[in-house]
Amino acid sequence: MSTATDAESHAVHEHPPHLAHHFDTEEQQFEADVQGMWLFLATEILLFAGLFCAYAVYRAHHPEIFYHAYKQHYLSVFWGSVNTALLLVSSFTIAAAVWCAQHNYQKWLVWMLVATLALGSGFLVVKYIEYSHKIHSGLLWGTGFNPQKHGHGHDDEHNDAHDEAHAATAHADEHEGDDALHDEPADAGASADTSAEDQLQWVYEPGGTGPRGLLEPGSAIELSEDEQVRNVQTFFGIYFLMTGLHGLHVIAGLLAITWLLVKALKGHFTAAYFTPVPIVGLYWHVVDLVWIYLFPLLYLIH
Amino acid sequence: MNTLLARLLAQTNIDWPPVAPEDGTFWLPPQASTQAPQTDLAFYFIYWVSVFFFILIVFLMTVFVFRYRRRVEGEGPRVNVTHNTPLELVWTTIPLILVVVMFYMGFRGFMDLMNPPADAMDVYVLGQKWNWNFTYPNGHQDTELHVPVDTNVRLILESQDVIHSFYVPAFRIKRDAVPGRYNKIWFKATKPGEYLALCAEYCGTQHSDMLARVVVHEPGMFEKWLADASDPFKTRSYAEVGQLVVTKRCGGCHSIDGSANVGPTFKDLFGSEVKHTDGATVLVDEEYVRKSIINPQAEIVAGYDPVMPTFKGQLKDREITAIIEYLKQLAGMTSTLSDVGRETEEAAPAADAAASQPTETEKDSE
Amino acid sequence: MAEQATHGSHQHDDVGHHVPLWLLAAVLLVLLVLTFITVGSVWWIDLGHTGNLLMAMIIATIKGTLVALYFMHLRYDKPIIAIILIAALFFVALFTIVALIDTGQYQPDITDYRAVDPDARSAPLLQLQQ
Amino acid sequence: MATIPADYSAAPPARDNYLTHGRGILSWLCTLDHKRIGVMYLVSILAAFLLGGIFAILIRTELLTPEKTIMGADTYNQFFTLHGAIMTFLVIIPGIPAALGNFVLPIMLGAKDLAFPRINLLSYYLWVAGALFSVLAIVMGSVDTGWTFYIPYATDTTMGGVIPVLMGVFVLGFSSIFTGLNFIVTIHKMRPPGMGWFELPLFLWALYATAVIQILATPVIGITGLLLIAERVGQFGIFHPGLGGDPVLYQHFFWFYSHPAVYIMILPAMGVISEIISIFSRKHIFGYHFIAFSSIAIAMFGFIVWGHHMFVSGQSTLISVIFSLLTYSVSIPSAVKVFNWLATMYGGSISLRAPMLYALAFIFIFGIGGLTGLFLGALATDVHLHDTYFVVAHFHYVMMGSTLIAMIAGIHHWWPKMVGRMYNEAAAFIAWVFVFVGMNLTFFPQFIMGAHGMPRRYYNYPPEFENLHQMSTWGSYLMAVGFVIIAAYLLHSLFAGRTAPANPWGGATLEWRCASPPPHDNYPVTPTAGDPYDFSDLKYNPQTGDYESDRGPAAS
Repeated sequence: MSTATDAESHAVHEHPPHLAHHFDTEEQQFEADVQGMWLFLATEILLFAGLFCAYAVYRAHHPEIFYHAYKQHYLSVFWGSVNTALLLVSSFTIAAAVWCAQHNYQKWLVWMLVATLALGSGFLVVKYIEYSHKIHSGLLWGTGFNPQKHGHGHDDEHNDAHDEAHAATAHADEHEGDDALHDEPADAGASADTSAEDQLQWVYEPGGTGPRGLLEPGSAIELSEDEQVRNVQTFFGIYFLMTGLHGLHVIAGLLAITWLLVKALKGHFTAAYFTPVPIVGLYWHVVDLVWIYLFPLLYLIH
Repeated sequence: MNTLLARLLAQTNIDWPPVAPEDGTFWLPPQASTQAPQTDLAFYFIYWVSVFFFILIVFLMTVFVFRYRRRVEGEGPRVNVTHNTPLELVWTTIPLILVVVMFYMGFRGFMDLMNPPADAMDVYVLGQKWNWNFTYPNGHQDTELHVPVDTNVRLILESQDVIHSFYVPAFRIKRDAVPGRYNKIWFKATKPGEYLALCAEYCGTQHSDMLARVVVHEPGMFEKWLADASDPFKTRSYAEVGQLVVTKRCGGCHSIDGSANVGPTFKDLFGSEVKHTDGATVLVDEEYVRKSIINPQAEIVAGYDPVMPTFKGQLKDREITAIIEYLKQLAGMTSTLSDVGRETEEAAPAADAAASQPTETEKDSE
Repeated sequence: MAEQATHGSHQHDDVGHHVPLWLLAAVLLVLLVLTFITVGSVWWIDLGHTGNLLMAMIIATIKGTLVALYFMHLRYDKPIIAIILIAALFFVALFTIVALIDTGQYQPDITDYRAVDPDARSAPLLQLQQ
Repeated sequence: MATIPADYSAAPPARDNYLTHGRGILSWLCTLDHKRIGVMYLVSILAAFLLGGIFAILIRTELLTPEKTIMGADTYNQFFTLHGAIMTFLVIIPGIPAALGNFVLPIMLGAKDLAFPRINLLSYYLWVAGALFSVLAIVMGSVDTGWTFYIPYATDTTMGGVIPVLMGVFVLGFSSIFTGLNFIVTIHKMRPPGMGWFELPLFLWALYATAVIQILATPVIGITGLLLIAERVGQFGIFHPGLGGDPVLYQHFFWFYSHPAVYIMILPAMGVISEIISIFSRKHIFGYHFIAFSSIAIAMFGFIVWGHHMFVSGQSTLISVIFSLLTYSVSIPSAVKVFNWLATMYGGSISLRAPMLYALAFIFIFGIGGLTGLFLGALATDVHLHDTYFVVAHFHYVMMGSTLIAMIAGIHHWWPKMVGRMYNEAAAFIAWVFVFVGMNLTFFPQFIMGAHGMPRRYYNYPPEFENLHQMSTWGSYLMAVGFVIIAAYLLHSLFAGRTAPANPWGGATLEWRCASPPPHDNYPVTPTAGDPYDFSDLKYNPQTGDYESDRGPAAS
């Protein structure tokens, strides 16, 4: 796109404050910023593509794992729906924030950003509730998968399971290879289910030496013969990877919106210059877009 | 061409059969299987097409460089044509046709390779860190692949730890042994002789030593070899069988003459005291040798890496007993089981009793 | 793809398109209703496993397009932006479909391997028939 | 060689330019000027190239004899892994786009800078972070998995360096994404008046196609790295067979990025060669549209062929056949480009200056590299040749021989513009001979070894390949000498080189219309672009050694 103003009149033009020296018009700069952000969002979509592909491959070839996980009600549809609603509304509020910025309603802009922050944080709180429930019930990935009967009969260890929850949650959130956790990966999983010591703990052997790559079904809970589904840990491997990576992106989004809020409070955004608001808005919408697909795929497998 | 090849591929005395013995061509090893002619046909078709285009390009380039060289700085071009769409279409369609033919030649050979005939003899190939283990239809396990000539052989590949790749250059076959699944490939050897099988997928420290001897037998000789190999005790004493098994399976990491290697040397090992990484010193007796073969990772001798794979399920009890006898011989002790296959006194552990009656051995090898 | 932005240059032109607030609210409402339908379908509608998955994906795609078109101003932006999104989704689909086809084709090799009892391996096992 | 005017003054360029614009280390480390970021990238990439090259020389020395020559098996495995990882992720993927592209693209567009200067600096610091992670990996116990990190070896190896290298790859991925993102938006939004899509120089078409691949492919190596780290740290069991995972699925993930990545490497090289061939033949490029569209075609076809790396890995027969057919689609655009370059040289006025020498070497070596790819595309021959030295020779001919040689050609081509100095032509010719002969002597014997069944990554190889390995090692020493000579005379030219005129080669693209080295803001007034390959208005002035345009003074 070439500049419309010819060379001579440009020189005489007084340079608007927020226009970078290498751009000619504000329109050009805004469109460049939007296109640049969209390209970055394309990479975010492709980053999640890897996880959606892993989900598709393992659901296509081992559907019984996913139906078993649904039938056992490992994931609560209620909390999933609440999260979806939270993100949708937060998507609306940030779109409204863009509208307010464009119309110079600076007060409303601040309120909309605060609302988005609140809804986003609500999403994370619900995620925390879900994760601690998973960890408490021993529904973890890999060798950590040792489901106990849910709820009743386990109040006594509730406290230490709770402490484990923090360790495991931190683990789940920073599973992106924070090598600080490198030294005792298996313990975080194993110690989470203190009541499982007596059960036969399938010792994870590296390489194919495991029994043909098959993990024992959840031995702790009474399963009918046909429900003896093996390798259910794959479901939770994918669940924690997808929701964990998505959770990280929600946190990054909240930080960006907080930065917007601080600038908005300082009155940096006027009708003439408000570009950061739609840019962060676009990022937040993609985070919501990914959840729109995650929710039915993980929670509604009927 | 072959003399140049000979000088390039200098022959030195090696115990492994040469990957590329004399009678290959300049580019390719000898054709020793039905797959080889098809692969070589595709190879040489692509080769001559490439040579033609390469010489065309380089010739044109050199001619242009000298004919149109710039005599004085700033001189303009002799000709000023900038595009010619018909010419572009010509040098798009011609390569397109050629490459489709190349695809078809490669496709034909591959389809043949990927569909093993039904009557093929099945051999299970187990790749593990740094050696191959072949299981023959009658249950005999060996570190060498022996096949009859002109017979379809189907290899069912699996791996015990990481990805390996079974590659016999002379047969033009290669297939990965992936842990967690079976991969199949087949061949029909056409020329009796000894060939080399290599590991082509990187698998660690001794990836380059993960070799296997492939022996193609004359018609009728294979059955004789298999019978002998399945029951070595019939014609050999325990110590001799032990030597056979040790050279085949343990020679890669354990030397028998005292020289250093990946694992401790077997010379004078039996009956001596060894210190483990956890500080405990243990007498090397029959029980210790048996335990080290079945579950080596439990106790590692100090100063050595824990890389020994388990041989559980690959060595029968009699073979382990044979190894023990051979170790005794290496340590200068007289072997109590040196008589050949006859009734022996109860010196050997109980598990071995069942194996001593000759009639047992047939059932055992089922 | 050449989009020559020819427009008069004027001081303080307002950049970007204004999506009316009521339209945003309407889109939110539709999104919430669609979510309600998706969740509700778990109990009311049953089209079999693949049918339910297909329906859930269609609804999710509708919601996704709504968010992209109105919340992300895709409808009012230049076509290059839509091309970027569609290209990304195309390559996601390409990657997933090829991985699915390939894993589908060689899945028998894995199930055969898992069907074989490891302890029986020492005996000449020919459980693998074909 | 062409006659060179004698009366050049050796005085340094007096005017204020981007090198003298700011003083001190901070003016460099916090610069937003694309030219300085380009120079910093160039220096860093050449340093990483030196490190990777040292590993290469050590590997080749080890292979002089079959048994142990100078190092043990584990050290050898670590060295070829580090050689592979450093050369691909740190040198050759960012190579031409980040070092030369950053410097040249804005000037070629007559723009003052890239669309997002801050993101450009972030991209450089992400590259530095990636390099530090690689060094950290070496310190933390190194890595011996091969640059492909195949599972389950990458998850089971006890080497401590695997996770830092993977984090390095993740970070370098985003550095590559931000470079690509910057280029796409700049080419879309900041073209000068008079430059539509079909007046765009071919180097920019190549960078545009490369940027599209960088945006669409790099995230997948990002998620693959994350999953591999998760597999190692938390035993997630997505790829690990011991936990019900599928290692061949990992290979799909890895190669979905890594094959397009080889086109990220070769496309900018083709762009540089298109520029050089046209300028040094003083003839309009032949088949501009076909070369431009073949760049885009290579970018697109590059995404549908990754399966040819997995023909023997247990990939299904159906998908292998499809991938083999599609693989051949990629060879056609490359062939079209080579033929068009030859047609450009036909009837031109060819001057054998250093850039042109390397461009001719490129055509020769890329000819062999491209054609040997045909062997690996056919299914039957790939079964025999896969994971042998034939593959090693093929990708070194295409990466080392083509992309590296094109990068050297690009450095020689834009050296006067970057530093305002000319280098010694005679030394350049000598170095060219060393590099060209050394490269062929190193890698051609490997084709013969590979076809005879010599597998890759062998520390202790069958003894019959000893002579061929020794030829290859001597070739690598020759090449190393060649690179040392290049470094010598280029550094020498910094201090004692003749002052470079604005347009020493007579190029018609915009970057030759601004001064050498260009001022901080490139152009006081945005120039109007014309046909990038129309040399008719450029007359050579023997006194100044400059090509002056009779359409008015150069906009310096």
